[in-house]
Amino acid sequence: MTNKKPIDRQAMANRIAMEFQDGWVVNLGIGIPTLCSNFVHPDKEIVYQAENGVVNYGPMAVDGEEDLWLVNAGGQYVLPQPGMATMDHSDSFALIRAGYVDVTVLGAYEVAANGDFANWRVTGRKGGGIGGAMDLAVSAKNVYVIMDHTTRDGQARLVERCALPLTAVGVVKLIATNLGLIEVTLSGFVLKEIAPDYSPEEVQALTGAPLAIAPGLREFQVAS
Amino acid sequence: MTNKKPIDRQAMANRIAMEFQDGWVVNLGIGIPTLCSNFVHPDKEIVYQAENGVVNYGPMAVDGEEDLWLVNAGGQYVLPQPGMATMDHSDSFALIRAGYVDVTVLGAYEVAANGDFANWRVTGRKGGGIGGAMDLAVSAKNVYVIMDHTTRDGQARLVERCALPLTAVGVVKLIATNLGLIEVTLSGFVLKEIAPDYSPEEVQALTGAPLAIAPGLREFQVAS
Amino acid sequence: MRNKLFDTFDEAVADIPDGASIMFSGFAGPGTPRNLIAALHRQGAKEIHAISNTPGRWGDSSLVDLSLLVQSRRVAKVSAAFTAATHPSAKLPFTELYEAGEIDAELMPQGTLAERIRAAGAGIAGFYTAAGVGTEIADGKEVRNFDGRDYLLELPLPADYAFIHAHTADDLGNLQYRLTQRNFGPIMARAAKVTIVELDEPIVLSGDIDPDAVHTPGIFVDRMIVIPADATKEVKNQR
Amino acid sequence: MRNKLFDTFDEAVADIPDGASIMFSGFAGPGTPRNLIAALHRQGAKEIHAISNTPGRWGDSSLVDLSLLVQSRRVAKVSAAFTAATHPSAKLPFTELYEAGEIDAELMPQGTLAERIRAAGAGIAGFYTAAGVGTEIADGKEVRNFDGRDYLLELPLPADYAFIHAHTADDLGNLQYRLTQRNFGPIMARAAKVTIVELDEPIVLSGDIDPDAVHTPGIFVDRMIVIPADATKEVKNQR
Repeated sequence: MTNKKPIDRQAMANRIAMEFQDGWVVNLGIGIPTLCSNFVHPDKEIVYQAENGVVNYGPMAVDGEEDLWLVNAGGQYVLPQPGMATMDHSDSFALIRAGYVDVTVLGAYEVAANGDFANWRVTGRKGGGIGGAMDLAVSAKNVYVIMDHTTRDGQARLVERCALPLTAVGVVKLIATNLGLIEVTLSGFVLKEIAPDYSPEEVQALTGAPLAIAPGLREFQVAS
Repeated sequence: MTNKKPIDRQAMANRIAMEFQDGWVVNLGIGIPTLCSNFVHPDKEIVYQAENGVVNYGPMAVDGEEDLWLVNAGGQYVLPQPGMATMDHSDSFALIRAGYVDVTVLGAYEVAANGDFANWRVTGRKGGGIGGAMDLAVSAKNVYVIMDHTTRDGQARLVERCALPLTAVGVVKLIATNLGLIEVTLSGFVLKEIAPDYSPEEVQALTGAPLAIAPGLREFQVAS
Repeated sequence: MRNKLFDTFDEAVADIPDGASIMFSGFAGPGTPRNLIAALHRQGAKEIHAISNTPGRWGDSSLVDLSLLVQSRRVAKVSAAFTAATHPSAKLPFTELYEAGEIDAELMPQGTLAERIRAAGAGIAGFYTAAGVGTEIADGKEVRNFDGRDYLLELPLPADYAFIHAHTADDLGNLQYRLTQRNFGPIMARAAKVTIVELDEPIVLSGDIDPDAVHTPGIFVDRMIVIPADATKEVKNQR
Repeated sequence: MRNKLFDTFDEAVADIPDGASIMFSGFAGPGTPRNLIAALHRQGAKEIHAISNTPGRWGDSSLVDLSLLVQSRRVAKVSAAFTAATHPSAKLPFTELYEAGEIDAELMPQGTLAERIRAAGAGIAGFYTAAGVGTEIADGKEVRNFDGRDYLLELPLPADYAFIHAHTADDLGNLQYRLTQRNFGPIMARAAKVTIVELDEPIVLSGDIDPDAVHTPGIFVDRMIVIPADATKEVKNQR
């Protein structure tokens, strides 16, 4: 591998968070996606929703300020904020399945050029962790993914067809990886933004399916 | 018609209420059934439930003491009591369909010897009033009916087979009429108790299906 | 913060088009959105598909309810648990028009009505209930046996708008209902595209309602109007 | 009034037989019935069918959770949204037994798990959801198209017992949960034949809880035990 500097986790999360629109209801998956809530929107109101029954929760709690009865979907302590509301698990997934979530941001092992993705079982294992991902993926108005562009040993995670068992079919619209921002279109992957040190050819070489270059390709946007 | 005195409405309701067991969850239909809640059980706790989302409500409100936000399923003002709980309509019918109601007491136009009954559309009319009766009738552990033994013009309401559109199939277990208490068994109607002024033959003559006489036939029990 | 608070009932219903499907909360009196109904009557929208427990005129007939829209021929169809009063001698305004063939109805068990609304707001495409098996309600419906018992397939019932009457709200639209006023409110707010709420009490600030005591979270609420203190009995239902 | 209050956790779980199906509330930490789990471990019931979001060991591994029963081989099967941790590098006690074929699992989407439990407590014999369409979850299930979209038929998931952790209760068993402690509690209380609740706070008198603020009405609650003030961190989860 090169010693070029790929995009870090928080920057990937920030880039996805920049896509959130004013008033959106946002559900963040476990792992990197939860970092999206660290991004501060100066002029937008974002409503964070977690599948364990809370709408409009506040930022991550710092040590000593935790409320032991308030966690996000990743089990991390978050703070209450004015206007928060709680509900039971069936009402929470009712909300999700009915399409009230504007975007869900999920981690993934693989995303295919047709928008399929896999995020619950790794190769050679029995069972896995589905959690709320299957419900969210078929229900949210937008499904965005944040993941490393390749596996640790350099295998492509953006692929022609998923090898791992699917989470949902044809739903992913946008992917932030440590190498760039990729849109999933009807004709496949389109590279919209790219990590500073990389060329499109380098990113294509690490991608398992054709990667169209957007006409206005630009450097990965990192507002903080 | 004779000038014999049939059983009055409150006595019919009281007789049915005497069947309620300690701890039972009871749902009362519109009309005479709501009078069951006037019967005081000295040694039993009865939990009254109404399909508009209230469990453990109190007695009927007297004029001037109404709470405008608290009515029973008949739209009558009732009083709150300690331990009462409210819920929305879907949670209320979830409770009903899941079988938590021990008995529902309903009015009816007709009951058949096989336990079918009809209580939502009268002859020659279009549409009707189903309300919660169909849900209650298929879900409650016991379905009891209170009704006059005949129509105003003397037609039998206890029949071999219902002529009116059914509310539910084969569910009625016990009927209090103004002429007696009738059990619905696998072999049809059985007269268990009879109005003081009437003979079994007179009641049979006003019944549209065979009426077996219970071995221990006794006078209609009217505790008050 | 998006301002969901409207000054007048008329503004809150101004954009409702002819042919809209509208849910009306309320059971007997409590929860009936009398002011929104009166405003829609003034607004004039026609060919409404009304979804409601009853088609109106339940209890005190001096109070405004769905029968106002029914009688002025603004309603094309009602989906309800009643098309007639519970006692055959009481004729509803709706029933007369219905029997004359001037208005359409979809009559169903009340629990099925509630669950179909709930399904629409829960992303459930269909469900099986035993209510109505062996009755006219089963006509044309799939009957399916689970574990030896028959059930009917019922489908979700969504709407363009929900008119709801709640007790209190904060500025984000988090709602609380009082006692049996709750009835269809929470499920209708979830099942409709646009939810419009009339309120007994003035708006409080977000943070003033305990998050565990919210009955309808604000994300399901689009417009709110507080019933004025000087509203008439016909729309306020207070003595 | 029937007394639902038990003095000890051991008495409250004494009659649970081998082979019982038991629902366990809780998501991550909040709502986990740690004391009831510890008591059932002492009691010794085997061949349990556990219904729970996860098979335990989620978060702080010093705290008692379902993994205590899993590791001591008291659980025959788990119905859950996870059989493995979310990060492949973290191995749960359950996962090792599962991969070794020593325990059975029914894995499903979390919303489907919640809705199946809700259906069991709502008299719904089956429902259609889009979650899992086109995935392994659809294997062996009916796929049905409604309005151009595919859905899976899912069936209710009832249980013999529910173990729930709530915040406060009155003497009739009316429950309140605090914030995300609520999660599966209300639907499990409705779906189980016998509901056993551990409580953060001492019981209050009926009438002390606002009827509109009750999350689980007492008719769904059979047994209650208050967590003693001197309980250890392992079962109390308070610092």
